[in-house]
Amino acid sequence: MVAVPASERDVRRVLDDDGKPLPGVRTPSIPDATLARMFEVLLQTQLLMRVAQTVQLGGHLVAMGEEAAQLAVAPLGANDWVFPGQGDHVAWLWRGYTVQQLVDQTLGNAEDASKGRQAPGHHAARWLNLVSISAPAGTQLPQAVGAAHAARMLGRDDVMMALFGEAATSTGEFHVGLNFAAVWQAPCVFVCRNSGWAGGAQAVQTAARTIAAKAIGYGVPGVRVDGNDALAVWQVASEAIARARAGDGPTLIEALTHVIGRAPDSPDGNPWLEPIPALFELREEPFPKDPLHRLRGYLRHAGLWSERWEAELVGRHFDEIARAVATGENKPEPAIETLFDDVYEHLPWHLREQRAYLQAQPRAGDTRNEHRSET
Amino acid sequence: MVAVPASERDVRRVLDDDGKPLPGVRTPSIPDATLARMFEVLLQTQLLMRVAQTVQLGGHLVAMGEEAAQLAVAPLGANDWVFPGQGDHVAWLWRGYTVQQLVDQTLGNAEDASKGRQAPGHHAARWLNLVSISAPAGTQLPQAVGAAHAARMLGRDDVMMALFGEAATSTGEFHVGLNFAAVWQAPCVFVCRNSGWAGGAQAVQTAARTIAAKAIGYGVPGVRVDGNDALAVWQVASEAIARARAGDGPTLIEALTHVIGRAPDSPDGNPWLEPIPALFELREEPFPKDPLHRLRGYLRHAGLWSERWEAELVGRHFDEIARAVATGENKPEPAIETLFDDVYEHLPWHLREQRAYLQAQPRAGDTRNEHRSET
Amino acid sequence: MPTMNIIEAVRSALQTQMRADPRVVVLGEDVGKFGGVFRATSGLYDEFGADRVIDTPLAEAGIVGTAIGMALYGLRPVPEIQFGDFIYPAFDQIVNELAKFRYRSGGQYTCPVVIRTPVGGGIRGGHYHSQSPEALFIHTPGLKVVAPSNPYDAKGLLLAAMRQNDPVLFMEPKRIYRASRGDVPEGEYTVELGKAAIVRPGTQVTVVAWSGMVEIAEKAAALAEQAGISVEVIDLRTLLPFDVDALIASTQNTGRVVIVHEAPRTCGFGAELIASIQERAMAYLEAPILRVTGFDTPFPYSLEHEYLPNPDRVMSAIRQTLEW
Amino acid sequence: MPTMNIIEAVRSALQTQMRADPRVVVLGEDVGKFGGVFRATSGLYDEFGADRVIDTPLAEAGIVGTAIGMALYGLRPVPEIQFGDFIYPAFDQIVNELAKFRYRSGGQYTCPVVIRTPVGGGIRGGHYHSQSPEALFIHTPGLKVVAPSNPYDAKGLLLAAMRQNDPVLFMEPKRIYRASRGDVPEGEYTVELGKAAIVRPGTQVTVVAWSGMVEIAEKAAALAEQAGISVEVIDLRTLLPFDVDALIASTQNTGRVVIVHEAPRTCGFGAELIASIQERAMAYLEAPILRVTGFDTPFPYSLEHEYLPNPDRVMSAIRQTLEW
Ligand SMILES: Cc1ncc(C[n+]2csc(CCOP(=O)(O)OP(=O)(O)O)c2C)c(N)n1
Ligand SMILES: Cc1ncc(C[n+]2csc(CCOP(=O)(O)OP(=O)(O)O)c2C)c(N)n1
Ligand SMILES: [Mg+2]
Ligand SMILES: [Mg+2]
Repeated sequence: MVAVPASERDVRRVLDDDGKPLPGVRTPSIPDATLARMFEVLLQTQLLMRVAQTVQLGGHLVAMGEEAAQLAVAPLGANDWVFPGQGDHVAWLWRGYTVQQLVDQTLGNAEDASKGRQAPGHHAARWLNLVSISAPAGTQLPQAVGAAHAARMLGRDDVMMALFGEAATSTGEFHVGLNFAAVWQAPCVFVCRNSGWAGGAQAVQTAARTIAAKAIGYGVPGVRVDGNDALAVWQVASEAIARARAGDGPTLIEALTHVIGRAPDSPDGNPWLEPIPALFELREEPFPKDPLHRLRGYLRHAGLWSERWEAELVGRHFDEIARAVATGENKPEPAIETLFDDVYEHLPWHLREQRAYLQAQPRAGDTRNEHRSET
Repeated sequence: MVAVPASERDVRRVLDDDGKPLPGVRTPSIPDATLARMFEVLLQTQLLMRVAQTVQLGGHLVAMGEEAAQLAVAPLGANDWVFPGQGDHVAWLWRGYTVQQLVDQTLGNAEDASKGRQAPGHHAARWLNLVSISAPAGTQLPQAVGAAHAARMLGRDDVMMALFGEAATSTGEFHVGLNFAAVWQAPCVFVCRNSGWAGGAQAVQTAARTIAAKAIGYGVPGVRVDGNDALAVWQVASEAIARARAGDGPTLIEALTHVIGRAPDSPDGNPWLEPIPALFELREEPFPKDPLHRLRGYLRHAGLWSERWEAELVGRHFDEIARAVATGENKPEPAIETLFDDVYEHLPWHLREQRAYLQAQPRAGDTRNEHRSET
Repeated sequence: MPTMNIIEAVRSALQTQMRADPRVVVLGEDVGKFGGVFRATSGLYDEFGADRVIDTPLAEAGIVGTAIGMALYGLRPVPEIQFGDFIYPAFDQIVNELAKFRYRSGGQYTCPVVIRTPVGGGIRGGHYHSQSPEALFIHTPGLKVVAPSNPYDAKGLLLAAMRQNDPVLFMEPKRIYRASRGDVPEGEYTVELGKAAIVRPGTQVTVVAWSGMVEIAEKAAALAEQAGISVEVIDLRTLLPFDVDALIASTQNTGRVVIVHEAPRTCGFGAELIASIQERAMAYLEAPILRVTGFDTPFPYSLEHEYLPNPDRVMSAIRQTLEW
Repeated sequence: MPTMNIIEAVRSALQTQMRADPRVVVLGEDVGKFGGVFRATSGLYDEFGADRVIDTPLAEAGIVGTAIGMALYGLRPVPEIQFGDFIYPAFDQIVNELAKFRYRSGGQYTCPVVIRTPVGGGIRGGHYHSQSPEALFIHTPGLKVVAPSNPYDAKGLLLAAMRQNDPVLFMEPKRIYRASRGDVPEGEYTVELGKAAIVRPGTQVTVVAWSGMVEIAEKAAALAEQAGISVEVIDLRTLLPFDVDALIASTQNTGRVVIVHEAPRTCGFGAELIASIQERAMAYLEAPILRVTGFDTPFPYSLEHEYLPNPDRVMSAIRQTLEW
């Protein structure tokens, strides 16, 4: 009989609820500038999500509470690749995707790097090794494994990291991704944000006591970490990345988080946001287990934080976001003929034909259009 | 860090290599008649597979060496359902599918219970609660879980058993099947025949040390058993069935087997059989780890076996098989108009039209057919 | 008679049938306590309980795979796939299993499963909340495919689907889930599968549509009327098996046909309709049969209003068939 | 020039391209040490090693999913799906991922993946070793679909597919894998994607086919010739994008068209060809375009010889278009 579940209590923590290092725990040695940047990106992300509630972004950027878990990308090098899930804004901003780029994608305007092709939150940034996101849960896992195998085959030491929510662990893609990674010993790190909040209801995704325990079935290490503890996340991610880079294979990280809102998947009514809108009003008190609050505590304790500095950051980023939104809203939508680009490298005859048809359509203000309707 | 693999050495055995009960091990109490029937069905199956090499069955029935593992179905009741994989002949014969039925399906003649619709080995027997087999690996797992949930919902205590090879554990279907079963605590038993022989080569299916260890990731019990030890298989299957029936949820059983041949998946040349044809000549010595040899030893030891009895069984079953093949070969193929039945309950207009078209086709011996070709 | 929108009509069908037949169960992501992303199953959990209104883990292959097993055992499952775009992880279970069980077992096993799923664009959903994958399933023998365009048909067709014994893919037009309202009887009634409806009779051109495009076809017919052109609009309602008689009868009357669908053009269902009509009514055709469809691109986000067929485009095609 | 069968031609294409381009890798079930169920990759493992000829666990979603990741990173993977019938577990990765990566990222990410898979019946494979699923992929914008009918084209088209930058589904006619033999150059050459071949010129009726059905069409043309009827046979070779110009030119000449495919009729690719031809060449058509196809049933076992199109049926259709 085999029934040894991973211990639920075996969760890596570095900071207590207020950001003080726990007694007897080794804190990772992170340069001061990096720590400051971690704080800044978390703050920037939270501001962005709060603003997203109040302006024309349709709530599309909201996935509050999982910011620190996404800092698993922080110890990666620029050559490493990230295969994010939906709502991993921290991963994008950390690697240099700008707020303007994020807003342009959300609005789908002509300057979106993806040309307005996808719904909000489905970014792509080749220049940052951030892979194009899709909606179907879990599909990025085998893709990350393939890229990892490719890197190794080409003699490079790049590491691939895939991020995803706990509901994605229920998909077949999770299984084949983990299994291929383990069989190939691919340099890959799997980061599961376990918020216990999949979709609208608290649908039960697994009867296993932990997500990390799933690693056993693949023969790879599984670790649990407090996902609201930025330092603990940094620590386990660094270890997993180092292991992958050294050729010792993949790791499954389960980051325990506390989501109070998420990217809505239903453009028609956003029902998943219904129970919680009040939480997103701009306000001062931290929400429970706020990862920002804990990192702030640590920085303060380490003499790296001041009220003035944070106020300056808030001001600057709030302005930047507001400016990005205003700028983004004034950008035109993509030109209609771009509708047909990038289906293939070169436009085949049938898309040339369809483009010509669309361009010939009468439009508002076009007097050829005698029978134009309201719709 | 969670990395406690299921012990590889923790394998349930009752019999030694020659069928003597191992010292200090509890033997299951199985009625004598049942033991004799177990022996008879294993023998019958091996005869069938040997004959299949030499006559017009195209080698299609061959999956030698996994017979005892399939006896996991033996402790089931008649109301319980079985969702077999390919090559689980023992499951069919045990439950009362006759050799004639098996041969008729293999030949696809007009008396095949499935009307000659499927390739050899893809049986269906509703009257025996044996579910129709398909080729895509693993698909039967979620189906078994659904049936299990249905049984419970309807207040019945039927148990569902799914059988499959170790390669099926790599499919997404395995994952979603196990996961749904665990979340629903469905009365379901999963029996994996682990032969380490998937397809032609020894493709590595997993980096986990055992298949049973995969159970941990679903929060269900996993057990390993010597799959060539019919008594040990009976024992672990009985326990899992009892647990399921009592409402205590699913179990994953890993039965370690030793396949020396398998049902070929490639009708075009049967390459997977190439390395081993010599093994299948009719001969007297047992092949290594032959499950029949071990069960014979046990029966002899228990005074339930005699050479005369076995000779009688061999004679009778050999005759029956030979007769079934001869009879089956003389049965006609299904009538052409049956081609269109059972796509739907009632024939829709387009299939009526297509049936009429087919019936109007000129055929050999039909003088309307002036331009008939050779093809 | 009460007025309902499509969501309410679907819910009413589910509730009616679940009351009438204890074998009917609903399963899917968030269909239970939460009542579904579009609220189609809201209230059912409270009325019928967790055994019959089942929240599942996120795995479409599991949803359809377990539904098959339930049906084999004797239940009548009605799984929901949250968006048609997420049906592909279940594709093998649908195409290789669900559709083939009856045939492959020689009629021994049947799979009366009705898969409900919202389809179509117009809600700014982009690639993965907008697709219209009907053609893939119409090409799959063993399935029936149903695509209502209004609340009355939605309820009547769904009830009919749940009361017959073949697997059905039931595609609901999400864009007009709430916008389309109409009189819907309480309780039981059915709309026969396989029968089209002439939603507007006419004499000069036949326009064939289904799902969200029926509304567009009707608007085009109204434009045509203003221009003195009489258009007959056919709502196919069932796509497999489709109502070939209605199509041929109308074609024989008008001699001119325009087909409208949201899915990409190439190998869409429009192609089959054209093939079937010209095989049977070539002598009546006064002009090529034209298609107004989505383009052969993934479903776009910003330019979805350019992507989707609209009444003007249908009107142009109507004119074109007349001027040919 | 050496003579090869289709398997040898495919292997020669793979070997040629793997020698020319170190980014090309092959992966799939049993493709490595064992050389593939049909031996298409035999010898590659010994020549190129385990890193480039990769045996995978049994999971088509993993085969295609990892191939996508490899391609994103810069490799040129050529996954094998053991039988076309087993492609559906990878359907989501193909349809929602592979086909859409370039578009959804605004051209930033490309997926030059060539999926090889044997298709078609005639080997007594029953439901799950016989299917011809081309229509599903032709309806998927972003994919190219290629279906050779002979060794020369198989090698030339596969080389062309591996040298361009869009994802390709490469369907190989397994029934004639070994039976179809012909001269095939050693080393490099390509057959252009998107171009049909007139395999037999004729004047009275055009017969369009691809993959295993080209042989049937040619036999029917020979029968027709005996009956004094001149038939032009077009081998489409690439199904998406297909060679509309060749179809229209031939239709303008003959005015009569018969389309032959193995897949089920309803919503098969034949429908699209009919729609496209009648949209563009209605004025030239002397008769309805007819289809000779597989029936709308799952692929049967015992009656597969009744299911498959044969030269007689094609010949009947040819006569029918002439007598219309
Ligand atoms: C294959 C698939 N089915 C359904 C959905 C619809 N859906 C979108 S998000 C979501 C819940 C995801 O939960 P989780 O994985 O925990 O991610 P989180 O939202 O918490 O980041 C669901 C069911 C989807 N995206 N993909
Ligand atoms: C989805 C799918 N892909 C590929 C195949 C082809 N195939 C048939 S049997 C087989 C190996 C199966 O090995 P295992 O699961 O161990 O079963 P065994 O043959 O040992 O019973 C493969 C790859 C298949 N049946 N299903
Ligand atoms: Mg979550
Ligand atoms: Mg095996």
